[in-house]
Amino acid sequence: MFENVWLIPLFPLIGFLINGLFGKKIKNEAVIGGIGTLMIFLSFLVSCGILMQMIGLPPEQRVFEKVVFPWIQCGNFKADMAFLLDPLSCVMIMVVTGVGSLIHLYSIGYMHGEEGYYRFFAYLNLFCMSMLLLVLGANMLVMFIGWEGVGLCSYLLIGYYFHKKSAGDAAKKAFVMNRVGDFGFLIGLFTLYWWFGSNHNIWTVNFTEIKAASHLLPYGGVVTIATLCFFVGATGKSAQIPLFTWLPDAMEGPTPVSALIHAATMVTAGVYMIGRMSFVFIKSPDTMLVVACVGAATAIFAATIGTAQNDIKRVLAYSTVSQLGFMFLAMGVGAFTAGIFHLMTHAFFKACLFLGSGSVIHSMHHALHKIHSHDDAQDMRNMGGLKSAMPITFLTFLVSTIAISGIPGFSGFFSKDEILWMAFSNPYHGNINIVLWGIGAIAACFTAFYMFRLVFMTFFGECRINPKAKSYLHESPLVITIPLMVLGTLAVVGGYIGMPKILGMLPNYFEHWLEPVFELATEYSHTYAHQGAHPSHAVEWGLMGLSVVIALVGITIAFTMYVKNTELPGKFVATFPALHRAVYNKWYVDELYDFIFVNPCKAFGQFLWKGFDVVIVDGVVNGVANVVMGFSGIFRYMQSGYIYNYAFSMALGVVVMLGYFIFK
Amino acid sequence: MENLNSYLVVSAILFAIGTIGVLTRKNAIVVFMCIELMLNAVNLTFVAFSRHLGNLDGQVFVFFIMTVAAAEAAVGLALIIAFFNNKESIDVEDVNLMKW
Amino acid sequence: MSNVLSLTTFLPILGVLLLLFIPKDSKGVLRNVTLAVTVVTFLVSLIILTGFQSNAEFQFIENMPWIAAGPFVMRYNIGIDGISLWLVILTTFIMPIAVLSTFTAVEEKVKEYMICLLLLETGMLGAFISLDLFLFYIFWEVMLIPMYFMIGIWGGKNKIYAAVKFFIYTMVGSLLMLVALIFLYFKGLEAGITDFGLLQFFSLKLDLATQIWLFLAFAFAFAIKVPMFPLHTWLPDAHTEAPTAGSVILAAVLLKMGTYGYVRFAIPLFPEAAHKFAPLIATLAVIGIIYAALVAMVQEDVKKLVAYSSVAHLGFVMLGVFAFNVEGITGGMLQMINHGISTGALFLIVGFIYERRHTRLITDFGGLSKQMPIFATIFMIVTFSSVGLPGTNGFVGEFLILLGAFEGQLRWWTVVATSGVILSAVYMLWVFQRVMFGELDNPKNQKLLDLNAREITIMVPLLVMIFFMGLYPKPFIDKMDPAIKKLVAQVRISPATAQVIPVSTQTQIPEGHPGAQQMPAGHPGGATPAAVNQGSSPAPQQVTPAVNPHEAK
Amino acid sequence: MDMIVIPAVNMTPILPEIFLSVLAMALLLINVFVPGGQKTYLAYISFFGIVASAVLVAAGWGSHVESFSGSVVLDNFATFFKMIFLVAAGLAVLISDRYMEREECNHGELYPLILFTVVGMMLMASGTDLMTIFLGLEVMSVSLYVLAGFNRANKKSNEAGLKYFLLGAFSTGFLLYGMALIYGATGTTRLYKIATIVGQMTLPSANIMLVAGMLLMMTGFAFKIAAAPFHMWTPDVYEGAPTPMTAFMSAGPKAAGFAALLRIFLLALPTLQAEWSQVLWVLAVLTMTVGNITALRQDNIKRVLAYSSIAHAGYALVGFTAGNGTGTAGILFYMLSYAFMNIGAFAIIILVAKKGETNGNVSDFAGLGFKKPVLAVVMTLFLFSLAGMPPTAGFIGKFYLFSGAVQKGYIWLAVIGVLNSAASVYYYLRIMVYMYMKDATEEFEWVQVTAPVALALIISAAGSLIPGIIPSIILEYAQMAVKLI
Repeated sequence: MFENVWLIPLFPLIGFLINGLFGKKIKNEAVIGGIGTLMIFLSFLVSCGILMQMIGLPPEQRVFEKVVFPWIQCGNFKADMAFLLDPLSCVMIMVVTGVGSLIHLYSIGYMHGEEGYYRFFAYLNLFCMSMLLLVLGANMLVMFIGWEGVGLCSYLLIGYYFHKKSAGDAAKKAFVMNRVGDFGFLIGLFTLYWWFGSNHNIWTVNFTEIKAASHLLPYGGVVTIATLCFFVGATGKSAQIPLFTWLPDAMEGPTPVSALIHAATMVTAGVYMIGRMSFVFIKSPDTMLVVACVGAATAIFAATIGTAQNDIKRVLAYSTVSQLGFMFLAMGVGAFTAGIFHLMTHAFFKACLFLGSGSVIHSMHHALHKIHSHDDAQDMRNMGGLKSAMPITFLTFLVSTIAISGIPGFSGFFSKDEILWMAFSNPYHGNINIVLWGIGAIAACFTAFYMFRLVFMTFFGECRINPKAKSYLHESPLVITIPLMVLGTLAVVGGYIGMPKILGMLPNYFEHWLEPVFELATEYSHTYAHQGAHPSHAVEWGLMGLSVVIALVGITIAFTMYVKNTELPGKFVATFPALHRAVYNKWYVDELYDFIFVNPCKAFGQFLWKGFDVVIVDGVVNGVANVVMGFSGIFRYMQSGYIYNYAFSMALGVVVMLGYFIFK
Repeated sequence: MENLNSYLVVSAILFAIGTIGVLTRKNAIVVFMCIELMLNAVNLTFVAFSRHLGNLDGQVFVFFIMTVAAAEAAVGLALIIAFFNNKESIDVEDVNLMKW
Repeated sequence: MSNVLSLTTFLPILGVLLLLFIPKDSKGVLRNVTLAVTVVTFLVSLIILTGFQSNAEFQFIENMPWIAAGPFVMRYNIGIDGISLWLVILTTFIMPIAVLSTFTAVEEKVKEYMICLLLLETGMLGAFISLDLFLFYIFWEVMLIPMYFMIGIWGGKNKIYAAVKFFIYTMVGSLLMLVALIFLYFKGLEAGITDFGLLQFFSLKLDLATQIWLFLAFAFAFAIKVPMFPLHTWLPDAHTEAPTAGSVILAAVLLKMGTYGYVRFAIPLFPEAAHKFAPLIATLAVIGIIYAALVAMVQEDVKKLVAYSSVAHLGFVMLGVFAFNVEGITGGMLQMINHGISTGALFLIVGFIYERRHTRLITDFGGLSKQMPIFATIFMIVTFSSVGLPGTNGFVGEFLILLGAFEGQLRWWTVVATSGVILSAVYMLWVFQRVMFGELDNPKNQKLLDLNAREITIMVPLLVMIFFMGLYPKPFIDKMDPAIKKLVAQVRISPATAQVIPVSTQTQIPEGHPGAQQMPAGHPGGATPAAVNQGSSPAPQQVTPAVNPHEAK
Repeated sequence: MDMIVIPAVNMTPILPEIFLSVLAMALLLINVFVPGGQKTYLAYISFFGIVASAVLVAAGWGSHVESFSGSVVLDNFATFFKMIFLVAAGLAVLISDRYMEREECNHGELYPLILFTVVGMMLMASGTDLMTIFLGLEVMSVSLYVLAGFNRANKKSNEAGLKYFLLGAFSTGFLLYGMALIYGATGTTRLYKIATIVGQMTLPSANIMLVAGMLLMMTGFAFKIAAAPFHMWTPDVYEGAPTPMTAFMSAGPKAAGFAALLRIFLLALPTLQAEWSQVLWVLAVLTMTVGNITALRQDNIKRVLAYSSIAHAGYALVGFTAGNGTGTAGILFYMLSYAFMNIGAFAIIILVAKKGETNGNVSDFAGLGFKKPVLAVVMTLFLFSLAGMPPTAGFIGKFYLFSGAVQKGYIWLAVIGVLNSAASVYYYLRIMVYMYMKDATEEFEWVQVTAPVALALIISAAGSLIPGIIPSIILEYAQMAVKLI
């Protein structure tokens, strides 16, 4: 089965080609959607096969590299189109194809009747292919194809409703911000490649080879530079500070896109990349600290913004940013397994949440459309009390919300708690640990708050929707609800494969599974990890309890504000208008970037063009021509037409010549 | 011949006078005469050298120059007449149709 | 088939003779004949491609006496190696596309137009295959003439200014090169070189001062053609005014003359001077990348924007070439081809909409995606190729350039240049958005027709190449690799000069070194201290292609 | 006592001159019997006379015969230049007829005068005595004065004749004074002897009389070749003279001037090369620059070409400054190519212009390119050749000229030369701009190409193009020609 790994990205590619080239002629939505879904489902089947085979192998043999064809080979540089299978990529392909299949299925219903239906499925398939390349790539270059490929698909899908200016803007913003990250990725790649090559004559970008040679890497120094650059790449792709602003805007895309790309898969690529290169990252304590801090900061920062948004998808978007922050926090504190675990559980519940919100929007949109209302179908202020109208959606949504909030027994609890615990207990960052944990915990509180705020505003309370539309609200069709149910289930049970040891009920399968991947990183970390006191089980239990309490606090506040006492939010806003405005406007980060980067860049471009290129650079060119022309005029008018002047010029010439030689 | 220099100086002065005449006089005929003066200055130089060096080449040259000057005079005067026919003037200041 | 190279080069001239006998009113015949001629030329050039052996030698050599008078001996000496091979193929490949693009775009003076195109093809091919410096110069100059007429006769509003500027600007540079060429010849004559044959001059040892002067003259000429900042201002004018086919050829092939000139002439002839000026040229290249990108960003005219993007792209090429290592130069060469394809395609795209709307102002468009979906798709693919998205051709070249420059001495330059990758996305996507996205609110745009079969036919080969080169560049790299290795060996500087050269870059060695020094002593990295002790960055290493771990395996 | 001994004179070196002189005189007589309006026959006769004379000249290739006690020589150098003069004259005759008919001044004397001019030029090229050279020069000049003012009724032509005459005579004064000083310094007028005597001087450059003589002579010839600052007459005379005569003047006498200059300076005064090349360096730079730059802003196409002609003298001076084989061979090659391309260009000007020399502005060429494509293409060829674009003869010529300078170490001179070339491109392109890139304001109905003109155009075009592609056919001869100096 391993040999057939190339089939995994191939199927979506075929789907993309069929739908992309002939989709317009096929016209039949069922066929188009069917092909798209089938293709990714086939990939899923192959992935399952691979997973099964891998489970059957002893841990040390769970690595396999498949060279499909040589790609770039030039001088010392060599990069094949090659796929790497190991437990980590295996997890990722399962998530991508699994969640991907469900979202494809969902899209068949959700996108019904949309113009450019074929286009949507083509892009979606293309995205899956790129994402699979990203996670399967055996070297940085193949990963980079996927890395940029998903950026491209993200661009295409965000800009799906291209006639809306906001969609176009958002698409461009996403791509450009990703490019900023790519810039970092490339520089990191160059640094690593150059360092290995020039110092050890190992010219490689292959992960396996780098891993094998990673013992040569120094601690800190060049590794810090390289990994920081890579991390810049990760912040771009995974929407971390400072490159997070594109993700909320990316909600301009259709909801399945948000679910698949901007929640479950693409945005986690940065986390995956750090996981993939854990043995390099771990060699730089400074980078690790930066990763952890950025992760924690993003987690809290995005969470605060999430509390004040009214657009249902935007709340989820900020929630995604925040959750990604958690994952980076995990990576930064060396808890790679926990990070990847949270990545997986997050994929389940966040996909479910997005799809649920999509279901709501779909229904709302339908209802509002019926009454020709122009109310915003995504604004939570127009919702409320939907739980009766849409029970399945509500239920799955609620389950996922509980999961994300970190209530024990649901998947999110296991992963998030693991992260917080590792942030507290990791042996790398000394005293900062407590800060990291604290921030994480507060962010978790906010998470619980804004997620339940969302649930309460959407599904509870009285219905604020236009009464006329109310009757049109109904549960979404099966093709939409099935994925919801599957994902909802996963959101509950997905966590049990990685249950913390301390709970002792189940072995931590997940950790064992990924152990071969992160083994080396752990080994390296021993060199500098301080051998501080290992916190006792009691502390761990205590913290676990604390985090549950924190979550409950968040939920309670939300309940108080949005169910029990609905005037409270208004009062709050009235009390702290500036604060609310700042939070509501996303702390003005977009405006800040516009002010610092975008506008000066445009102004500078304008200056360079109109002020420099035309006036100075071209001015010199034309100036030379004009000077010559000026001389031409002078010479011309020296030609007076009078014989004596001409004779004078001759005589003068003679005199000068003679004079020069006589008085030389 | 001790006083070759005197001849040369005289001819140089004549030549200079001729040149200055060309530059300053406005009547085409006078200008032409000045040129003749220059040629004659050259003739004087040639003859002086010829005498000084004791060979006849210089004098032969002078004959040629005189002949040529005569031919030039013929052509030149014809041109001046033609010009006069057109312009009713032989002032060189009026020779200014083409310039710049 | 020993003279297939000559055949390829002069087939278009035969085509011109053929065209002379066709009455100028039968436009259809004229067009089809021209198309046929270019297609046949392309097919013939494929013989070259298939017959080309992947080695470093010049092949298909034809060497015949031509002029021998006075001190000069010029020969009709032509041949190709892996470096020129692809440029020849690129030329023959682009020409039919360019011709096809004129079928409806040019309605007046068709015959003359076609003649210009064919003459241009001969000129370009000749320049790429010449192994005699004098012959090269002849073709180099001859190319200007048809291009001048194409811009001047079939151009836009400001065509005369643009055409004359193009001509004189290029001429100034190339005439200075001519003087240098003559000087070089006399230097060679002293050293026993018998004719203008390029290959002999490679072995000519010149002192540094002479090299510097000669290099400057050559570099100036080529820099104008490339064009490098700040000698680029003729390009936006020329591109904006030129008819579509003219722009396509100008971008796709003519600009490559400059970079090709560096690779074939300026660098191997004067390696030490080239090394000395590498920092300067790299600086200009990098400024060009950023500067042109920023200027492109704010353009109002699509064509001008693409023109400025050309400046940026060729900045990348120059950066790669001046990395002096296999990766950089290969990247540069690939990028030349890539730029030819993707920028050529962009100009065609601009041509398509210009033909429909007779405007190129970005503000006149918007929302075209809705009306022209095929066009939108193609435009998007080309855009992303231009942006250098992995999987398309643009990436491979750009990546190798940056990689090569980074592992060479141009580390900081690379870092700055890489940010050009961001800017290219900004301006390309912005223009794409403004043209294709948004509401289709301009009534004139609402009746636009999508691409017709001919236009799609034009674009398909380009799109195929975009993906083929992006996904499987191996055949391209393999063919050019031996030649590039040889070139790199040629420009390898002797140790004596090697110590002089890196002085300028020494202060800019990045933090890599502290890292290397921190490395625990026990690690088996014996080479490292040596490299550090040389104190000159690992410069000696990357000019040594011998160390190739992949070959060693 | 002394019998006058008539020396046994070998007439072979001046056979073509004699032939042409006789023919010219015969034509003068015939002219009396040819009624007005049929003077075309005279043109044909003189053309065939020129061809015949060319055969005679060609037959002398390879020989080296001195005659008239060393004051005339027949060598390859002379032969080459004679061919240039004959080419110029032949082409001038071919294009004259139609022009003169149009301007209603087709007087029969034109053709004999052209032939006399050729005779004068030939004497200049083959003279090896200051006297013969002077005589040749005067024969040429006097005829040219008349030719310049040939169109008596036309004020411009009149003025051109007068201007040319006065200034020409003025310059002759300097020339002669120079010759006199050389004679005084060396005691002879034979070039070979001058060379020997100057060669024996210990420090010739300190001999002020010699140097002054050299400079004054240079002045005289510089006038003929239109080198700055002795060039001022050129644009005016070229503009005013009948166009075919302008064409002829720009090619023939200029070449003759160079022939004499080369002969005198390389044969008689090689020991002073350090001195005269300094002067020539400056003259070359001035001439190129003034010519090219002033031409940029001219509107009358004849004036454009006049200034261009000045510039071309400058290029040739670059080769002369070098004074080596490459440079001088370059001059020979260039003068021949220049005859082809410049007379060709003037032929087109004649075709485009209308009666009374109107329609002679650059802008009057607007639209020619597509109304008369063949003419325009040919004109384009001439212009590119003048601009020195490959693959034309003009390029090869310039290449050799500048190569000579580079070979001799005058790099900056070559650089200034090429920069000038680049500037010059502008005004040549400007004509093309009008021909191809502007729409016609008028119809070109009047442009009728008669057979002689067509022949002239074909010859000129071939002469401008073929040596550009296979330069050896002319360069080899040029090389051989300069070896003998």
